[in-house]
Amino acid sequence: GAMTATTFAGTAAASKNLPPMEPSWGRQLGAGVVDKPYGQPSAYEKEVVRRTVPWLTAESIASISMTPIQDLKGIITPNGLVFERYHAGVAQIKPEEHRLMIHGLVERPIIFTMEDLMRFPSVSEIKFIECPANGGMEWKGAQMEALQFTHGMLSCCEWTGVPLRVLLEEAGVKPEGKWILAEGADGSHMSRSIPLEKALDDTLVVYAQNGEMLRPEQGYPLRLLNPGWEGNTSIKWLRRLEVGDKPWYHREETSKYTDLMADGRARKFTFVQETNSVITNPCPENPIVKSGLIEIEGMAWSGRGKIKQVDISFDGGVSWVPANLKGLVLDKALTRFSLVTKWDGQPWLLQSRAIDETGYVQPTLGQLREARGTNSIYHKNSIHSWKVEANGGVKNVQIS
Amino acid sequence: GAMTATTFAGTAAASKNLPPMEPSWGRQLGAGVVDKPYGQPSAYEKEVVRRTVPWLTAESIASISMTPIQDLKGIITPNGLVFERYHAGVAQIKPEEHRLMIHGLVERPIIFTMEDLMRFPSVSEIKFIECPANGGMEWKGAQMEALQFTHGMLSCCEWTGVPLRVLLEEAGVKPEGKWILAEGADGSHMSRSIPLEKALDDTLVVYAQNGEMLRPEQGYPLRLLNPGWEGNTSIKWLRRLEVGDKPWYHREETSKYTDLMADGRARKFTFVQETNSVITNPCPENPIVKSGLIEIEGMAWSGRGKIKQVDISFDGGVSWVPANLKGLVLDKALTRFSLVTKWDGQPWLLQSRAIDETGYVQPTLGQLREARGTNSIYHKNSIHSWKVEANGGVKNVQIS
Amino acid sequence: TPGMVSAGEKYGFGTTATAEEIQGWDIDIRPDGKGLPAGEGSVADGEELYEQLCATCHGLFGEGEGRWPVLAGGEDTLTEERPVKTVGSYWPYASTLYDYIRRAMPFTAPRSLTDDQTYQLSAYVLYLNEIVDEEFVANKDTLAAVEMPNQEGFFVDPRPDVKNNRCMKNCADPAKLQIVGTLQGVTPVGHFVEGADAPAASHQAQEEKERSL
Amino acid sequence: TPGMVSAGEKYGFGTTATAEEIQGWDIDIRPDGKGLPAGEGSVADGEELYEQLCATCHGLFGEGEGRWPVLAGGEDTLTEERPVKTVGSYWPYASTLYDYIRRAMPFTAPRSLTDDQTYQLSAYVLYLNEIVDEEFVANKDTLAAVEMPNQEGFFVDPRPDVKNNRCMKNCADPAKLQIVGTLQGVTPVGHFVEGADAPAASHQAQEEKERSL
Ligand code: HEC
Ligand code: HEC
Ligand SMILES: [Ca+2]
Ligand SMILES: [Ca+2]
Ligand SMILES: [Ca+2]
Ligand SMILES: [Ca+2]
Ligand SMILES: [Ca+2]
Ligand SMILES: [Ca+2]
Ligand SMILES: [Co+2]
Ligand SMILES: [Co+2]
Repeated sequence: GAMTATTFAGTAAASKNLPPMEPSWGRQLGAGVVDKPYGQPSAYEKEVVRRTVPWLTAESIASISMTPIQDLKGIITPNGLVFERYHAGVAQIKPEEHRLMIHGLVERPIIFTMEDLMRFPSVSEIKFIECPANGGMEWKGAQMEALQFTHGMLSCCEWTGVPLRVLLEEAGVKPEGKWILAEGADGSHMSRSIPLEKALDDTLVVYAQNGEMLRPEQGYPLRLLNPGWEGNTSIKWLRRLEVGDKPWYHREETSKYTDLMADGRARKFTFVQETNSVITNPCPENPIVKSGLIEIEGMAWSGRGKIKQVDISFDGGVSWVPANLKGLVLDKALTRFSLVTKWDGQPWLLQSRAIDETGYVQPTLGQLREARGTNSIYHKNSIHSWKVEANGGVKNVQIS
Repeated sequence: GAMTATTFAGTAAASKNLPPMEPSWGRQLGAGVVDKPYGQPSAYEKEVVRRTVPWLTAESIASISMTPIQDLKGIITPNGLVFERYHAGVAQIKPEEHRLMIHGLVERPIIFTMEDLMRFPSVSEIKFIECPANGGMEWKGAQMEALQFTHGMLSCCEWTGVPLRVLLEEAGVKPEGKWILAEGADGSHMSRSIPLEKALDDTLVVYAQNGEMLRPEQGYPLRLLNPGWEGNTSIKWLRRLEVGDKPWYHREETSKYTDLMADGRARKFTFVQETNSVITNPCPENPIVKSGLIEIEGMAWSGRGKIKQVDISFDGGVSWVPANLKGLVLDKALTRFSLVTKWDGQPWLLQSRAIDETGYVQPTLGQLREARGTNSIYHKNSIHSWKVEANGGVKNVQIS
Repeated sequence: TPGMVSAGEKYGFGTTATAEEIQGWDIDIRPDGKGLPAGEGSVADGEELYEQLCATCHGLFGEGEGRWPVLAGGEDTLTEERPVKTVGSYWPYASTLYDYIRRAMPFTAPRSLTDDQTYQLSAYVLYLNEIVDEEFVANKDTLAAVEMPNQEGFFVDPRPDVKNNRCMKNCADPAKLQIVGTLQGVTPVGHFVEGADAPAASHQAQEEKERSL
Repeated sequence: TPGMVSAGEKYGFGTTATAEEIQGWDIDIRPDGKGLPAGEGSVADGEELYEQLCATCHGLFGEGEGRWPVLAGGEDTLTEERPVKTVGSYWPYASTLYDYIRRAMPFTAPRSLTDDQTYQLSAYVLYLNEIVDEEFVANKDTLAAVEMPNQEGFFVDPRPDVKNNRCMKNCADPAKLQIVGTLQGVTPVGHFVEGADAPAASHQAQEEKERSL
């Protein structure tokens, strides 16, 4: 939880704010309504922020930050904490001057204003977005000492927009049209080729997240959303969609976001974020502070559909017990799992293993390495291990 | 939508940022990651804020503000925009020094720290919270010229916490226990009597909203949540729960939050927020800007369960057509409805009418007034009417 | 075995509250007098204290200054177009007065009054409402015994009380629809209506134009 | 009737894009040369421009300054423990180079190059990678005709490629489990580990300790 790392006892014992005393906040008035027309988290939650690992990139403008998933509850990521990935920093776009152009192999090329797009019937869907590099620093060995860095390139919001299918019908895709190039308006003009099949299936063109307009960090005023696919395909600050008969093989689908195998050949168009899961309590940031009953909790997700089952191992994968799914179990959304048990100082090798509705079982790291080597950077969705020590501390380890 | 009231055309036509030009934001770099460790909305969304109606209260510390529901999409209200209701302003509570005491008719009175509470298995549920005074300014006549003021005392979040049932089992309620007094830690020490039946049914003690810890405005670090019940029963800054054999008849359940009928007698313990709905597009803040196809959209909610159906009338209630529910349809949560139709300048008298899973049909204002007079202040859940004028402008009207 | 927790087992989180801890926070009062502390307060002492601590907002006679709450008067207005709901005209129990003053007043300094002061102020507000006479001394017995004028005025919520039908066609006579427009200029709409602005939402504009609440 | 919209009817929102509007934004290039503009650029001109605009970050020889991307070299490293993936060693198509420089480089001034300049720089980066010789002049025909060393190095995603079973008991030999701990001091954990702090996450610490990526 957000506050587990802080020591409560010390300060509290001496405090005038504990029963039977009347706390200071009960003896005074606070700020009135619209003191903050747009509200902020409590000053006591300053540690719940996005963080980056500086050495991952040359600098912060083409870089990534991670969501503090160790502090989050439920399945919604609040907008202020959604992870960031930029190739040219955050574009600051005037919404009145933003345009989406659809052209190429279409009957009628169209330019939409934001007002035009917001006139279409909207849909709202809760979907995760994950960077395919999530966990990628760990192909060769465990090197991230915190959950925020092992799994934090991951967020889940309620997104609102228009199915891309509707916009494509409006333009009229010609029979030769098979791929779509999506392009951003930021300085990187990030571009990805999307198969028409996906575009006609569940791709959305979205302008809102968690009820309000997109945050600048997430592509304000418009982005693509390819549910369940690697986050970089969900082009932010979306300005152009060109329909073509072949993929474009641009830099982000050749130089990057291809997966190098041990034999030196590379996989291309590795779109799907496969079934994954991680235990969020306990974790390095949330050590076990007291013996007794404990809820082992975590999140699971699959780019192929709904989570069907999550199992937990306490002994490094020798034996497994089924966990319970709790709350909403939605297609391509974070799903919470939970198992109440007892801890009395015994060391644990904690793992979670998710299974999705296609029957796919989250693999071991050994299985992934065997199939792909250790150079593929992306799509490391293997079972993750936490070592719980006798003092309740939790360490990131790899088990083989 | 968030931007419909702004004029796009003027500025845009002369701009260097439109195709075929390369917009300025495509020629430069933006801020890098963790430039804002906790993000903010775009500067272009300044108008999407909570607002109050100053004359409703003597001053802002015991007052209310409204959520800009005219600008929101989907069913989640972002935390920064959740409506506010204070009786002594926003308490600023140190979470380490906050305590929840459960006592009275229990086997073992307990004091919980936040850390204690967060050790219990958590549940996360998407539920609306509504002030029973929502729309209450309109019992005698239409006087609010904007959706934010007619229906904005309403929000919907994913809440995380512990079922109150679990905490009560921990303390062991004695057989005589029938009611619970919930009390806040703020300067008003807001208190309400809750029947044990509700407490054992679906009441939660929550510490998080939309993934992160509660906002100070919503009771940080702890609040009660009585799903579907009037918002004031969901005591914020919750510090005490006393189990008793009778209700307490405190100020907020006698002087306030009782409903005065035409005969001078008053209803007490009017907890449930009955089925309600309102059209959010178009509305006074979102006039129709162009002829052609339009999605009539809105939100419906019921304190008794799920929304089953919403109908729309274009002629002031003479005839009705079924709308479609869209997105998630959850128990005691906002539910979106939608109907695509055409507008070519004809005047409309737009209404929406929700029906919940109990079969309850949202009543007309006439029916409510006939049953209750016009002095009851609270629980005005009648069918709402918007007059769409030939120029697309939308006015709040009452039809009888 | 991990994952196996016996049903009905308690979590055992939290610490047992001591009698002393409970007593400091157990401030609530019930109509039957439960919760009323020892001590007492007279109308006369209450008058002095009220004028010192309360009158600036609630008025010398409980009539309310500006928009601050009215504490007295309003008898027989509950069926009128603008009911005046006060301690005297509306509140069912005197215990609520002690409870509320103790937990929330004076507004700017909640929980600052002694038990005796709270008795004094309760006595005086009752006196302002002509519910007790000037000799009245409030204590846990006398206050619990006070009968309020509107004690019988409340009944349990009977909702659902209105039954609408899901009529789809010819639900009303279009010729007979009465359409009443919005009272304009009382809500702040400057953020989307050109020309309209905040002044329209000021207390002054409201006093001239307000229809209800 | 309201609520009745014929199936397949178009919304008609938005305006038809003109050829001129499209042309300004249609910046993408494909491997078959589609999208390449008129104009040309030589290796020699490219060298001068590269040294002016690119070398500060990517190095005089494309070797990359500091942590900025390496643009040349890395031949035959794709099976090594630390593959060096560059234009020469990894990229399958030369068109991607023109496309990417045009849309994103130079980093601090994207979209500032002319078509000819982009040809010059594409030619030069290919030359740095020994894919073309110093006489090479890039234009829409010559660039599309360049064959890249690793053109055949890519194949379509075959996932799901790994099949785990839902084993519940005796899934491994507990005696043979190998547990490898975290490389410490390379991630910033100062926000929850006492004593640990940001320096551990600096580029310098990383250079000494980093294992991968
Ligand atoms: C600075 C202004 C102020 C002062 C001084 C003040 N009050 Fe109040 N009083 C209020 C406000 C504001 C409310 C309503 C608070 C709310 O609704 O949350 C209120 C409410 C009340 C009510 C409930 C009224 C009703 O009808 O529900 C009582 C009783 C009361 N005050 C008594 C007192 C007493 C006794 C004192 C002096 C010890 C006092 N007040 C001092 C502002 C004040
Ligand atoms: C201020 C530093 C800087 C300058 C100057 C610069 N670049 Fe880059 N370049 C970068 C960064 C940073 C990236 C990676 C961006 C990303 O991943 O989002 C990059 C990426 C590239 C790539 C892709 C490398 C790969 O393997 O994917 C090429 C090609 C390139 N630059 C060419 C150029 C050329 C040509 C110029 C001069 C016109 C230039 N760059 C000037 C910083 C710079
Ligand atoms: Ca923490
Ligand atoms: Ca607006
Ligand atoms: Ca009590
Ligand atoms: Ca009098
Ligand atoms: Ca093109
Ligand atoms: Ca060379
Ligand atoms: Co991939
Ligand atoms: Co009520």
